[in-house]
Amino acid sequence: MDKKKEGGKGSDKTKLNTPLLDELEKGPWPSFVTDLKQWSEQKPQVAQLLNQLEDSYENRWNYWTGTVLNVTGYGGGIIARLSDKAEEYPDLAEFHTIRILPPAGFVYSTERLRNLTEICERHGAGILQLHGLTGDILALGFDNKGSRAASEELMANGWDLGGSGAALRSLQCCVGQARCEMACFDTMKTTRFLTNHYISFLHRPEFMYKFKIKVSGCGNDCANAMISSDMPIMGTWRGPMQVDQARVAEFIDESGVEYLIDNVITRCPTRCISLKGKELVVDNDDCVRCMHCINVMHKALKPGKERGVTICLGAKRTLKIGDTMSSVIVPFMPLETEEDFEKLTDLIDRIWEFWNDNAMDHERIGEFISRVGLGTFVEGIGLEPDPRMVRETRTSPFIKFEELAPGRLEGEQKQEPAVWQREPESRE
Amino acid sequence: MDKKKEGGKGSDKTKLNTPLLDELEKGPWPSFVTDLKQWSEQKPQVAQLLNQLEDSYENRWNYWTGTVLNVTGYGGGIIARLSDKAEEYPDLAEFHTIRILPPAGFVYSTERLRNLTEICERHGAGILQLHGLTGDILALGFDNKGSRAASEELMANGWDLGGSGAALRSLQCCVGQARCEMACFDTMKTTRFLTNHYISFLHRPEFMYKFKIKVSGCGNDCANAMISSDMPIMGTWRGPMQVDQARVAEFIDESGVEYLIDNVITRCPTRCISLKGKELVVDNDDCVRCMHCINVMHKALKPGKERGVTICLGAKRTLKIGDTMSSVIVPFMPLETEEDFEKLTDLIDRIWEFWNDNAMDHERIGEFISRVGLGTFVEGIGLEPDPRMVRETRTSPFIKFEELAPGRLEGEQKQEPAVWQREPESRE
Amino acid sequence: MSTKLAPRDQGVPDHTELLHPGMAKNYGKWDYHERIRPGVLRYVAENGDSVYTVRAGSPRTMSPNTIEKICDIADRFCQGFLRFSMRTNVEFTVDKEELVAPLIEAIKTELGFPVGGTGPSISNISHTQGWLHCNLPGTDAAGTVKALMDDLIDEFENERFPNRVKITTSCCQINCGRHADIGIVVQHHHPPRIDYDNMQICDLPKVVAICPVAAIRPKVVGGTPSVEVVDEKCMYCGACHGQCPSMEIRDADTDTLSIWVGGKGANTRGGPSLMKLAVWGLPNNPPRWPEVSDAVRKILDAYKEGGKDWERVGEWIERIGWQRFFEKTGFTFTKYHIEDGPNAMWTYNRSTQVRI
Amino acid sequence: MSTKLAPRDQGVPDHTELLHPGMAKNYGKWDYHERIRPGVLRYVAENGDSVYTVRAGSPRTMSPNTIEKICDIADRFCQGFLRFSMRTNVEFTVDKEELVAPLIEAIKTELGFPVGGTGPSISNISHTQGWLHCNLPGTDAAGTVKALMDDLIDEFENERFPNRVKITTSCCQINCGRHADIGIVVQHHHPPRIDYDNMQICDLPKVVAICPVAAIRPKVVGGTPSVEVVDEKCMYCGACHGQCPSMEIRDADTDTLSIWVGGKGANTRGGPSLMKLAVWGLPNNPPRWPEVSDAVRKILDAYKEGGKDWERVGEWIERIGWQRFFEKTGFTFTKYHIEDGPNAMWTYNRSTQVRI
Ligand code: SRM
Ligand code: SRM
Ligand code: SRM
Ligand code: SRM
Ligand code: SF4
Ligand code: SF4
Ligand code: SF4
Ligand code: SF4
Ligand code: SF4
Ligand code: SF4
Ligand code: SF4
Ligand code: SF4
Repeated sequence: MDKKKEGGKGSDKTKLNTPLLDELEKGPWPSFVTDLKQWSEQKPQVAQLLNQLEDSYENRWNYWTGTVLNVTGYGGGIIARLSDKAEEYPDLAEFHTIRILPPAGFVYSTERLRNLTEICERHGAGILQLHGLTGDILALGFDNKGSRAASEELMANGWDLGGSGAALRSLQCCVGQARCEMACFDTMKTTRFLTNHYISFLHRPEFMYKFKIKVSGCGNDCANAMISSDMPIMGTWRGPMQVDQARVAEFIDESGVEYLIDNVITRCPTRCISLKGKELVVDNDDCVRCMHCINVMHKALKPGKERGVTICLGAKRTLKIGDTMSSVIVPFMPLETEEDFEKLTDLIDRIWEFWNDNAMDHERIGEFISRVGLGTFVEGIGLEPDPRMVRETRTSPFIKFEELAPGRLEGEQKQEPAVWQREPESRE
Repeated sequence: MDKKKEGGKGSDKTKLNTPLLDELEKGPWPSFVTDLKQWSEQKPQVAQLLNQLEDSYENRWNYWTGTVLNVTGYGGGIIARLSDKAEEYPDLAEFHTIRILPPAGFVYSTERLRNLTEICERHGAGILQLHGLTGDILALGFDNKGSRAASEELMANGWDLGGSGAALRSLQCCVGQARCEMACFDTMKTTRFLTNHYISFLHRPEFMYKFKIKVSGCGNDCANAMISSDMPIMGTWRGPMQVDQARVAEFIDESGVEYLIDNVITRCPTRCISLKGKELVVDNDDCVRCMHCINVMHKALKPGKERGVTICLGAKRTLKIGDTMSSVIVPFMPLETEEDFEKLTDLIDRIWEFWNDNAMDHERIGEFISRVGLGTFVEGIGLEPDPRMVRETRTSPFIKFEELAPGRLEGEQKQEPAVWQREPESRE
Repeated sequence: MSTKLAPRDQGVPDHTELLHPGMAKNYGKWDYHERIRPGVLRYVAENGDSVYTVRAGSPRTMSPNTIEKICDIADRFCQGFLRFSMRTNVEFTVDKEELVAPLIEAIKTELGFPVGGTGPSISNISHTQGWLHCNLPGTDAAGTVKALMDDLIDEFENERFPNRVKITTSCCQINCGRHADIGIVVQHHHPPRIDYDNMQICDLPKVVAICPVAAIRPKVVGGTPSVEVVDEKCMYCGACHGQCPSMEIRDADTDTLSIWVGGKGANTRGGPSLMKLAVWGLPNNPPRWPEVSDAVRKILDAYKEGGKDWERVGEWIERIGWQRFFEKTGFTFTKYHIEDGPNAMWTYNRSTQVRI
Repeated sequence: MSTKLAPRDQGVPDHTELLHPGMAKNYGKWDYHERIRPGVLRYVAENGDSVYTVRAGSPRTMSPNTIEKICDIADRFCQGFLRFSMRTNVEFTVDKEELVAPLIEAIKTELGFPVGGTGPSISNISHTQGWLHCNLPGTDAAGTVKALMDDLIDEFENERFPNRVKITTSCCQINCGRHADIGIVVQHHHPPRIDYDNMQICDLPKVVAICPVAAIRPKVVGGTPSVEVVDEKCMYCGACHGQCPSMEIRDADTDTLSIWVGGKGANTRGGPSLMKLAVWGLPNNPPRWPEVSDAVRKILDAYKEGGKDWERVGEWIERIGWQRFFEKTGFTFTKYHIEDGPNAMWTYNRSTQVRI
């Protein structure tokens, strides 16, 4: 891949010339420009990349186009990039990204990381992004041939490609039990289990649209699941929180009662904490597992002993119907035994089935739920409605009770899904 | 009007026979059935009314139809009722309601109330409802002739008809300064002033749809303005709340500190109250005039001295786009001097003008604002946008900045009102 | 805009002439009030003057007989003045404390009205027209109120709740009864039936336009322009029925009642809120609607037991959570409790915060 | 559904083989952590074992040279293991406290990465592809992050805020950068221009269907089926540009940047929330976007000064009210700050509760 620029007219344009980008070499934060400029000494295509980027800076314009590229047997995982300036920068004519599945929790041995880097360097520009926002390892700068060769070799070395297109996307989880005392279940195991169990859905885009699963060990949501994934799997607990009163007393001695009142007691969303002398009493019936008090007093307080997950559905960013947020679909389930995991995959299977059977093209699950209504959706995936799925019950009095409205008119049709779909408010 | 039933076949149906309604004579709450049964001895049409009601109870069915009837020079104020059972109950053939404007605050002298009752009794069935939910005096049971005669005589006696149809509706206010120490302005004066100033709009339905104004002396909203009127005018104050520390101390002596903490300090929505010894300190910058602490300690606490109103817009019940709630349009304005009142009518004029010029038929102001957006609306009525109009700023990133988007394309049209109107989510 | 009064536009009577002298004298100069017993308020003016207001529950719909009795009492005790409250109660004002007891006696014996509705009690139910006089009702109004208040009169005459309890009823899906702590609402369960033989459509485009879900389509029937309803789209709201009497939304056999909770207009604490569905499918059962009384009782009992001082019904539920609300009332949470109207997404639980 | 692995579906590497031994040994058995200095966390296991994690800020986009340096340090200090955090920071774990100082020294001198990003600091900015590699960007990503972090590095290396501050950038209106305490977003101000000469529409119905406001209509242009945009309906979202490269939404001259505040995924206290508009119309000004740095600084200064411990940016604003937010930052509230998207009504102030 170390091919030199092959003639053409824009030949001098392939020589590094980046006065604007050079401005980004200044300042204390590590500079990707400096790094890539140095690297371009070994990889001439990187000089072209920087020059094209310089053009972008100058013209406030972008020069990439692209689609999803197929690797044999794969539908996703490679993001094609073709330069509009291929004449000037011939090595950018094909300059694809390979999305590589990261180890759960983004943990690496130097051996594996070197192995990865070496393969990417050999078949492409060798630039790595650790990690993409969905969690993939992003390896930049492969032409068509290089993409395929790199993919092959990566796979031969125990790596696998990530998701793209209308598929399950690469899962992402927080560091969890590997280091964090808050973790309510094994996020890494869950992530790896689900990735491998559903690997075929990751690779073959056959969903209505993309589906992201993110896994956080507790409500703090370090994996960014709640507002950026279709299905957040969130650690939580059942039963009483663990309170170590000796450590509570220590906390008070160190920080004072006032600090405790102002920062713990009055900040509990359901005001279910009280102080009796130096004892902290939690009304566990009313605790909603928000994690706040545990965060502040993480030595003294811990999640309860009976642990599990809350499963939500529906977040995505803003295109089309506006931002959607995730909402609770399973308030609590344990996630330890094989049966627990089977229950989880069973649930996911039902969710996907109902969604893929009924959604419209390009409709993510949050948009789908928004359209058909959570009630219909919950029924569609075979769950019992639970008041914990909602913040409050309905205010709109117009309801189609199936029980109370047996077809009165000849030929009355049941709508599938049976929902009230709103038409536009404007009736111009 | 005391005409007897005039033959016809259902003649015996006009004799009282109400076994089901008689069930409503039982029990301790005053019974309208007993009252009307007695009254039917003088007014035979009331016996027919009760019999028809009995039929309704028996068949769970209604027998009235109706439209709006016109009195010369008036477009509203009379609600026509025609019985489907006029053959059985001839006196119900025409059985209209006259909506009569109540004195502001629903205050009466017995002389005026007797005068009213007597007129209604002479020209109709004499049944009064004090008051309708919008605040009118409802007088039931007039035929066409009686309606006109009663209206004439009512007007001759200093009464006037209320609103109906696509018009300004009868205003309603709380008792306010006549009796209540919370009142931040003169609700009765305001109500009468606006009623008389706009009386023509009350009588002649020429709006896009109905418009209700309700007037409450403070945030407690005893006039039910916030969720049931298009334009709530709500008392409030600027500057510091009045705190009588001696009475605070008395309150503490009587009720205890714990009661004060649990019921006042921790219940303030912005937590801006604190207790220094027996002194209660309000951070007036953060007080949002919710009235709660004043309600609990109304001897010790009072609204501040500089008083005025907050004006909101947009509530209505649920038909079409679902319930709308009122939102702030003027955070604060005084309402005492003639100029203040002129500013108010000026504002109302502009609101009506923009609404009536741009709304669709049957579109109430809340629906209109929902469709065009509060930003556009505020601009349309010539007010400065104010962050207090919103709970939070926008989350949706798709904005049509007029300033930043000079027509780039040939023939680019400006939309009036310039808003992003959503189309249906479903695209089947 | 023209603001001049037209000849017949004479406006509203002058309230200043209709005020009890005690109220007129200290207008705008009140210092504080006291609830000296249920139904009786003492208002103290800055100058030390007092007036006493006695609140009596009325059936709203009254004959001249009853009004005459009211006037008679007001003449004897209240210098010929009286007022009505926002919830159709009659308020008698006297300026001497010793008049209170005989006034109450007169109200109870001569009028037969109960005294109460003040402070944290259940006040009179705001009701609508019903079968007595509206063109649209699926149930009665005055009757449901009477039946319910018979059951709740104890709570009208006492102040035993965490905060005031406001109840409303509505006799069709138009819902003239407003939002309240507890609201009783009729529900229809079928698309409107169109009576093609008796079409009275005055304004075809208006009828088509009124439907929120565009379920009404123009259609020529028997040669005349008319409309049809797309049943699958219709949400049974009855908006068309208000516009066109020939589109019958009601059904005596299938209409039901539902109960909604947590509405509030006061800006206190969390501010105004809309009421939300508690229980549905109650039978429309005249003359006394016992199932409705029953369900309302369940809510009130749970609220009375569990609510903290100053918590309105909705605030109590918000604090304990809907899950507990259903536990405590014994109602069942169903998929229909989940919003599917506009803004549905805002009602979902968009956090992992749950009581487990 | 089939769940069997296809031949090439080998799945993800086994993380249990990639854990630092100290992390592997006490997996799931941690007792508590301590922030012993900015950038350094001590994790104490139930059995008393400790590991120390040093967090270093990375530029995310790295050459093999840099990765080699990282690996080299991890080999020397961390038994050959390392991890990356959710915000693209590198985390080096050691099991002896005395290794911390030399490790930091190596990170700073050999790698040139700063150490910090823990606790109530500003961590690394989550960034997107930008001009470096995406097909849609209106601005750069790596460059804006670099410029901004140069300015904020002090706050990365110290823990001086009320709570953690998460910042994201997005380089087009698709907004791959997620919600955060502070989010920087590109904004377009025109409908897409259609390049009829170079139409590359693969799937016409898909292009028409993608538009949220139905502004795209099929149209035959020069004999071939193509599309047109109804300008008045278009809201410049660029969804079509993602589907069809020939519908150009960007404009080098008019695209601007805006800043959004108060997003949060954590379920703590009030739960997750979306970010809201703070200021708009900032110039898209490479190479260093000084106007953006400036505005971000204003927000951060006000938050640092006014926020209470544990309040995230959005919680601080909610407490002081938006009015004060605008006062304190000096930004102007405009009509564009008022939501007009779906659910707009929920963002209005639906009570009289105002600070006056
Ligand atoms: C690479 C990455 C940004 C990065 O630099 O980290 C990225 C890049 C693109 N995103 Fe993204 N998104 C990336 C994470 C996200 C996230 C964040 C997340 O996953 O947590 C979001 C917000 C959450 C969400 O899922 O909504 C995100 C929301 C989008 C959307 C908007 C979806 C929506 O319905 O609003 C699109 C467009 C679409 O789906 O139609 C999109 C589309 C794209 C495309 C494919 C543009 C396109 O349609 O052609 C970009 C490819 C760029 C490239 O050259 O690789 N990307 N995108 C991230 C994926 C890397 C990885 O696999 O690890
Ligand atoms: C009489 C009254 C009920 C009562 O017994 O007190 C009433 C009765 C009717 N209302 Fe109402 N509404 C009455 C107060 C209300 C209220 C409460 C209020 O004003 O505080 C509301 C809820 C607030 C609101 O304005 O939305 C109310 C919301 C409606 C609606 C629904 C509006 C909506 O857009 O959702 C309609 C139908 C409509 O406007 O299309 C309606 C329509 C009607 C009609 C005219 C039915 C019709 O369309 O033919 C009823 C006439 C009955 C009759 O025989 O008089 N009525 N209506 C109230 C008026 C009395 C008065 O003038 O004092
Ligand atoms: C007489 C009346 C005003 C009128 O012009 O008619 C009135 C009078 C008073 N109200 Fe009210 N309210 C009256 C209807 C209302 C309404 C509207 C309604 O009932 O339909 C509301 C709003 C309800 C809602 O939220 O939708 C109302 C919400 C309040 C509140 C707020 C309660 C809360 O905590 O949310 C207070 C404050 C309090 O309780 O201290 C209040 C307080 C008061 C006070 C204490 C004010 C005062 O100092 O005079 C009055 C004595 C009331 C008592 O019963 O103890 N009043 N009050 C109304 C009596 C109705 C009745 O007969 O029951
Ligand atoms: C390493 C990392 C997880 C990982 O698997 O990579 C992590 C690790 C920890 N997080 Fe986190 N969080 C990490 C990303 C996040 C994110 C997501 C993000 O940054 O994009 C969030 C959610 C942000 C949001 O709301 O959208 C996040 C929200 C929290 C919170 C909740 C803060 C709050 O009050 O809302 C806590 C609790 C706390 O601060 O005590 C927390 C606490 C912690 C603790 C104290 C947990 C523990 O006991 O180990 C960890 C030490 C952090 C420190 O910096 O002081 N972590 N944490 C991530 C470091 C990112 C970075 O390099 O800066
Ligand atoms: S989400 Fe919870 S378990 Fe996971 S790293 Fe963050 S604090 Fe720990
Ligand atoms: S975890 Fe949250 S809800 Fe539970 S007690 Fe602590 S602060 Fe309260
Ligand atoms: S709204 Fe306020 S001023 Fe009016 S009666 Fe109620 S408490 Fe008094
Ligand atoms: S009026 Fe409301 S906001 Fe103001 S101090 Fe009292 S309780 Fe707080
Ligand atoms: S709720 Fe319906 S039936 Fe009852 S008065 Fe109002 S419009 Fe008439
Ligand atoms: S009942 Fe409502 S939804 Fe059904 S056709 Fe009539 S207006 Fe439309
Ligand atoms: S935000 Fe837009 S330009 Fe940036 S990476 Fe995502 S899709 Fe590409
Ligand atoms: S920019 Fe958005 S709104 Fe405009 S045509 Fe494209 S998809 Fe439609």
